Amino acid sequence: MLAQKNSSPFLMGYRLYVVAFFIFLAAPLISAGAFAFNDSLFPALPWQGFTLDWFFSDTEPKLGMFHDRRLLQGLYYSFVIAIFVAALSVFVGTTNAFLFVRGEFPGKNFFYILMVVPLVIPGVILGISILVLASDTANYMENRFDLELEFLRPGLLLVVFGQFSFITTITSLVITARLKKFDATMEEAAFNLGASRVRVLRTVTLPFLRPAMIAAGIVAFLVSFENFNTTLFLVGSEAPLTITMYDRMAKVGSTPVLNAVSFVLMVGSGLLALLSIAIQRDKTSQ
Amino acid sequence: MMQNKDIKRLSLILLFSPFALWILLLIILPHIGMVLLSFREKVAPRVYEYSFANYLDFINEPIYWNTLLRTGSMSLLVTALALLIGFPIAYYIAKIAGPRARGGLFLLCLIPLWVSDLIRSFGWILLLRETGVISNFLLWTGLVGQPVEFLYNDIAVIIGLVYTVILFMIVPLVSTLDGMDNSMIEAGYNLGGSGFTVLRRIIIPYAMPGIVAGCIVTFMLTAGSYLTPILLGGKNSSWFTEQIYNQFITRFNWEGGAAFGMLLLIFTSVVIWLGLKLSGQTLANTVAKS
Amino acid sequence: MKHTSPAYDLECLDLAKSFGGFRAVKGVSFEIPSGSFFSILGPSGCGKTTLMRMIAGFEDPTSGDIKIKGKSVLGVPPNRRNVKMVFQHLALFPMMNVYENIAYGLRCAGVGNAEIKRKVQDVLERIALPDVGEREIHQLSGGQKQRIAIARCMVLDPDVLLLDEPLGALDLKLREAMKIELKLLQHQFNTTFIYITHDQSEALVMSDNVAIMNQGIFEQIGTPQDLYHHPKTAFVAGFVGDSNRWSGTVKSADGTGGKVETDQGLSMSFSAGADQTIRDGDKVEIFVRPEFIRTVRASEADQAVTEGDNQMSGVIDSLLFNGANSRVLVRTGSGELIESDVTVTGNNDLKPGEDVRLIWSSRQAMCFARAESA
Amino acid sequence: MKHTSPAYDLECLDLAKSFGGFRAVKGVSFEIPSGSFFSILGPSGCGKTTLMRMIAGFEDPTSGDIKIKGKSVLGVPPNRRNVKMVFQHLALFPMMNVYENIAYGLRCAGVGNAEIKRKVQDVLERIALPDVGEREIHQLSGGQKQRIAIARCMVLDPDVLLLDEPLGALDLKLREAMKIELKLLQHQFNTTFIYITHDQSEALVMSDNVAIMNQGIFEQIGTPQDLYHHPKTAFVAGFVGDSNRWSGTVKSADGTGGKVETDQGLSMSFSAGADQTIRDGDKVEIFVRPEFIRTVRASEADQAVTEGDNQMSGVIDSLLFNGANSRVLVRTGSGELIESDVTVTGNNDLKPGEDVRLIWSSRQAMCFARAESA
Amino acid sequence: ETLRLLTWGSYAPDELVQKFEEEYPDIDVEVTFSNNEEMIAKLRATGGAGFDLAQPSHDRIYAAQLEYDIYKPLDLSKIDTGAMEAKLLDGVKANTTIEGEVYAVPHQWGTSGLMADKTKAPDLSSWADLCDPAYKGKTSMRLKRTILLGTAFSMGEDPFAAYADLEKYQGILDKVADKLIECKDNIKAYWKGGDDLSAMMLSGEIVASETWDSTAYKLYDQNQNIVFVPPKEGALAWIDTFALPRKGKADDAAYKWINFVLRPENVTIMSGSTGAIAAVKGGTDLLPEDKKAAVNAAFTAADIDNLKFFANIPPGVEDMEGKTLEKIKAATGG
Ligand SMILES: Nc1ncnc2c1ncn2[C@@H]1O[C@H](COP(=O)(O)OP(=O)(O)OP(=O)(O)O)[C@@H](O)[C@H]1O
Ligand SMILES: Nc1ncnc2c1ncn2[C@@H]1O[C@H](COP(=O)(O)OP(=O)(O)OP(=O)(O)O)[C@@H](O)[C@H]1O
Ligand SMILES: NCCCCN
Ligand SMILES: [Mg+2]
Ligand SMILES: [Mg+2]
Repeated sequence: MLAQKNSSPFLMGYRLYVVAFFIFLAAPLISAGAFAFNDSLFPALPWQGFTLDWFFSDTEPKLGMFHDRRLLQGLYYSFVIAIFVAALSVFVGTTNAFLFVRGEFPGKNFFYILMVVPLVIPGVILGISILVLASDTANYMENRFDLELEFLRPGLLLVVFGQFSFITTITSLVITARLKKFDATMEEAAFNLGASRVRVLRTVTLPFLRPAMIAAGIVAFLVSFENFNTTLFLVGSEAPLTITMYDRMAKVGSTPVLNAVSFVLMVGSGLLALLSIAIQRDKTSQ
Repeated sequence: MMQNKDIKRLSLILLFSPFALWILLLIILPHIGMVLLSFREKVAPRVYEYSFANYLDFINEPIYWNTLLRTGSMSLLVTALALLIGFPIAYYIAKIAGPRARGGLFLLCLIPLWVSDLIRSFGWILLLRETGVISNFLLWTGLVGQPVEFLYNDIAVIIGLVYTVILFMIVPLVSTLDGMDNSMIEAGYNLGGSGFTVLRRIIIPYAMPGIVAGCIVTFMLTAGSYLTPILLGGKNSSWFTEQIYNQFITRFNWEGGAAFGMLLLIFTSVVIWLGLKLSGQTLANTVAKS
Repeated sequence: MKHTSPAYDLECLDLAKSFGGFRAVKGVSFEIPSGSFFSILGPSGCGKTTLMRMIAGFEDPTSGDIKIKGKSVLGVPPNRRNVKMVFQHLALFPMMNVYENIAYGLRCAGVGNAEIKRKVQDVLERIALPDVGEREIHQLSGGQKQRIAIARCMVLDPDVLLLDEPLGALDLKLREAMKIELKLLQHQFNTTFIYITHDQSEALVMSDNVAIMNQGIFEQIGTPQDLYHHPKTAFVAGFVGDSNRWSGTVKSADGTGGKVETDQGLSMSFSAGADQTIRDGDKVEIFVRPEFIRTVRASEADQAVTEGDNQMSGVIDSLLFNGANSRVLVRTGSGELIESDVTVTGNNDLKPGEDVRLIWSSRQAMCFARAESA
Repeated sequence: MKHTSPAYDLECLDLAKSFGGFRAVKGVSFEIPSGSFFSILGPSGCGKTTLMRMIAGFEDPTSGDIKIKGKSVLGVPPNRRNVKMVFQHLALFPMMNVYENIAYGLRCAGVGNAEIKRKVQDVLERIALPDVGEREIHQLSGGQKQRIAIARCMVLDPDVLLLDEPLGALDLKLREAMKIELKLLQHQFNTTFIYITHDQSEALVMSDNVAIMNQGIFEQIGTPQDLYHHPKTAFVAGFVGDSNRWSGTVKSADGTGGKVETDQGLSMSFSAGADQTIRDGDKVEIFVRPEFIRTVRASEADQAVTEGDNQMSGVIDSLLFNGANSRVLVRTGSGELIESDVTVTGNNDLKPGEDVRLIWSSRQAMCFARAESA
Repeated sequence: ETLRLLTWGSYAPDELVQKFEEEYPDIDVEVTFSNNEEMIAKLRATGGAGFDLAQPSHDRIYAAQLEYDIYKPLDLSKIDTGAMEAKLLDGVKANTTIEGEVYAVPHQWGTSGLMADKTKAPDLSSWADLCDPAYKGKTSMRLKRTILLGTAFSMGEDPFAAYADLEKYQGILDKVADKLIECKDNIKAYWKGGDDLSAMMLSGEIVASETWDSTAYKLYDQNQNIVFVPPKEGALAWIDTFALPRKGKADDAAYKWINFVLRPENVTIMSGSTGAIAAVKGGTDLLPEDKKAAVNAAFTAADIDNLKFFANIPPGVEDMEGKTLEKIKAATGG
């Protein structure tokens, strides 16, 4: 291996580098999180002492995040959006996995690449293109038929579709990888033991895919939760948390309450990540 | 199970329709719409004509293509840095860390994903600004005599971008290196190769699909990023996505914005196509595998 | 052939299967008496799995018929056939524990919970693993998994159990042990087993009857000893057991025996293989098994009982010591290597470099007319 | 032990390796004469790979010394040792073609292009694959890959070639063929081979000398025949070759032989294993190989030459027909199964259910004092 | 019923929202923070749907309405126009009347000007002073149209007059662009929102900047040395308005909100949050005390007379300005 001797200076240096890297990774998050506890109106040095006001205080000017209606509302919308995106993208990801692992049809390779492409389209462009199509369609319907298709206007639904459009690639890849590992003889064995087609799917194939589906769902949830670029163009009046926070930062002025939100998000995502790891490490994938 | 060819057909169609709806309605049609829009020119309020004006605009205005080239070259730089910084980390995780440490380290790598771009940039601002943590720390140690500004320049943008995307470099690298049999590396040494030879002739060629996959995703994410360059960038740093945004939002010029969007897409696609050609890889065996 | 006698658990009638233009199975007929252990032995790619998958219902035959307990099952879907199958990699369900794996088929059949419990416990006892019900699959050893896979089928009381190279994934020592175990299990359950393998020792040790399959057809069906001692074709002679093999031309023959000269110029007497008629001038292939060749030191050859009517001189090239299965490679005058089994006891054994004489009986030199091929 | 004689390609002196608190190799000493084929045979996990990795330089010994051609190589990094290694899964480089795989080591050594071309072509010819240079690795068959892996090492002219279970990944028939091929290649190159395996037949057939390894130590080093016929420990007797094995107590003994009664109540005479002294009342283990037990019909037993001083009656439980390696399982009065090799010729063979008498000589009943364990 | 506000950050303080919801329990207020450009962009994308009340500045309504048809006319009878400062009301009406229909009424007004730390930049008085090498690396501005206009005034031009002749206006823009590109050297960073400007100013990273007056007032609270400086060319005055998006669905609630925030007791709360002056009679007097002090510290009566209200932006100007801004941003002056 590249580093043989456990004690060699090279390996020591290597370890230091790795440690430095992880400090690099953690630094901005720690600083974003730490200022949540600074007893100051501005998220900046100097340190004014420890406080939990930015979480729990219910009075201005130090309105804590748990009393800040707008942030809580943003959190709520983020949740709603993320849940829908996760559910939809896991569903389509699963059908895609079956389509590309099991299906035989002309142009399969081409379609497979098409499936991967959304992942590499810049998010801004995805957002814009969907916005343009939706608006044009809505305008056309309005002008032509005097039909107001409100769901085509910026709003929750378009945000969900916008995020779904590229997150589905991620879930498809995750679930496809798992399905590829599935030993198809397992299904034949189940048939052979007398199970019907539906039963085989329900008792053998889907349970095998479940860890991947859950993991994909969690990833989809996290990615949706933190998405900004695509959402920016599609958001209507119901702004998810990232947009709310951005508006707060760029248009109102940030207080450590944003740090408090960041802190809570980190804790939440961390727990979700741990959960997904625990699920991945299930008995069927040893 | 050949006896029910029809069932097979039917299930194929059922499986194909979600895929088709997704790709058609959310990817292909919007992009066609964008192409069409990009060929429209506003000649008067509420009056439009088909023309190449938006593209001509781009060609005639050095600001635009300079920004695009700048975005492209900075993205390449960020991609290269992410590879250089990330490869040793991926290697450590896949090959040197013990099996138990491996999972933990991998999890640590995913930490930046836990929060949004916005918070990450926010964190960097708190660290880098003239009155920020790093500057204060340096003052405190006495290494510098007065506050230093690290924010609002290209280096800050690059740091922020590398930070944001490095995860997408490390993940595919770890997964390809993980699949590499350790005995391959040992064989490389055993046959007389030095550390450098083994790296150059065995590890890197083996990891090539992962490297390319990581580079593609990294490059695309960088070129398409919006918040990080905006928030960390200085007075001279413009980013192409910012111009797209400006076209749409500040100038209400959807036609121009659509054209810019197409240009960004074409430009990045060409870069990636070149990259794939040069490395002899395909999209299917790189990104699709990660 | 009796077509409808219910004495047979399984009958295949002129069964054939083509994939596109490729004929994987080319018209195979056989029947298997109830409760017997039947093996299909053949080289990789000869069509064994395809045949088995047709019986299980996973492939539709291109032509021919399959009858189980006398009834044709063409058109019956796999989950309706009372033919169970043990897959090469076992295909146990990793997301269920042992109990649930075994109960699976019963649940599909709508058996009640109490009944399931009784049956599963019963079959677990019969495979001598009464306490593993609650274990997860990955907590089992290779041999235990094997037995669970069989139990999962047997609990359904199948008419026929199909096994497709079930030992292929096991390691050497375990494979040896499982051979004997499988045979015992089959006795236990007294169900018809159809066993696919390309390992001749598995087929020989376990089976009541073996079919030798080659390129989509059955070359010969018979008891293991039949196949070994009375092969009907050159393929069977070469595939079952080790052999020294020569090509040659018949010099003189009386139909069942005679003299032949090999292409390398060795001359020997032979007896015709089963059902073969050999004539003067025929191109033939001759097979002699190493264990039928005696190797004696040249110096002691004259004293030796020379019951063999074939003799040849040579020098020992190497001794492949393998305990009871040791063998010498003897280089003859014409430069060829002949394999011969020897017993090595540690006292006065043959050594490389010694001059020896090889002796074998013409009865052990099986001869087959060569198939004319390009 | 001679420590510095350059007649040895490899010497290991009291070599040990611990992983944390676990002692994987516990002080192993041996030397290997130039140009010989040396095998290390032992069960899984006994430390074989660890030992080999120390020789190759991938692990640092905890204590002891390794000398190659008389010079200690402690501290020499793996890429500086002239010891090449064939890995279990071969570790051919998939991103290079065959030519580049073989040329790799030469390029590392800075050999010129013309010279590389000559050498690669030469070694390809020696392994009888002159035309595969331009092929990609995945275009090769298993056996071809095997040979390329060896060629890749041999082209560097190593002092010692290490092979770690290189046949483990191959299928049965190919493994048989490669055994002989490997031995021939070693002759060809006349280089010292150290071969690791847990398959006794591989070790016995190919090696000049075999070391039997168990739990980090060498139990015995010797020629294959030595080990087979004169095992020094019960472990070696049990691990090398098949055996019937009993535990028992000595009833009467004169140090090198005597009478023993097994725990099941069988009584038999024995001779002590090599270097063993057996006393009255000792707890012992007795080993008798199936090929040394003669099985005769009870009806014919009296006429049979009764040279064996151990005899026992039983009934044939089953016949495991396997051509030349057939065996019967005989159930004795006390219910035990004893394995005995038989020859099955097709005429008048033994059949299950027949009463038989088992006969073996006390010289073949090897006896070892039992290691006292909980 | 939900009232969806599309407005500026801080134009809907929680305190007021809660008070409003208490008064009208069946109305929920949902607020989206935005700015002029985004308001138009959003409403354009929705065709005027998605929001019930928008608050663009008075100069940004006419062209947007002509081009994208995103607002609906107001029913002035439902608005308590009597409370409004007549001068501002008439001004806004004049600016936003299309085909006889009025599209907006004023809400708050304020100015854009300069801000300086008196102790470190005592002499700052003109837009052009931001480019004074004395403050090299210690000034900031927002790269938006305000600085273009301010710089044009400081160069002796009258950009508003040039709106009639876009070619001439382009000429002015070019000159301004050159000047600002040259000035880049002097700038530490362009601020983008109230937040980063505050941070830079409070921490002393910069000493002077172009600013919204409201931001300056807020900082005055924190540090009495930081004051709003009306440039000698005249501070640029804006009036944020109320306008109804064309497909708004809660017009009644919108009118209720308008009348609600015009009430004197609410005006004080609103101004306390926005830092701007309500367009009601005696708006300045209704400012909270601290803001009043800040305003008084900043403005003399002469300054107020010197205010330059943003003129209506004709179609096409935004595009020209946008391009100029891009040019400045992209130029490597520093
Ligand atoms: N679905 C299929 N489509 C096309 N050809 C097939 C298909 N299944 C099998 N074959 C071909 O039919 C032949 C017989 O295959 P089969 O799997 O029955 O061989 P086998 O005897 O089981 O071999 P093995 O011992 O390697 O498992 C092979 O040449 C194989 O390539
Ligand atoms: N790096 C290591 N750290 C800790 N324990 C190890 C390590 N490598 C090997 N071991 C332990 O040392 C013992 C010997 O391992 P080794 O690989 O040498 O066995 P082996 O004889 O080669 O077995 P096999 O035939 O299965 O390959 C095993 O119990 C193994 O678990
Ligand atoms: N129109 C300018 C608004 C300022 C927000 N504080
Ligand atoms: Mg098969
Ligand atoms: Mg090993």
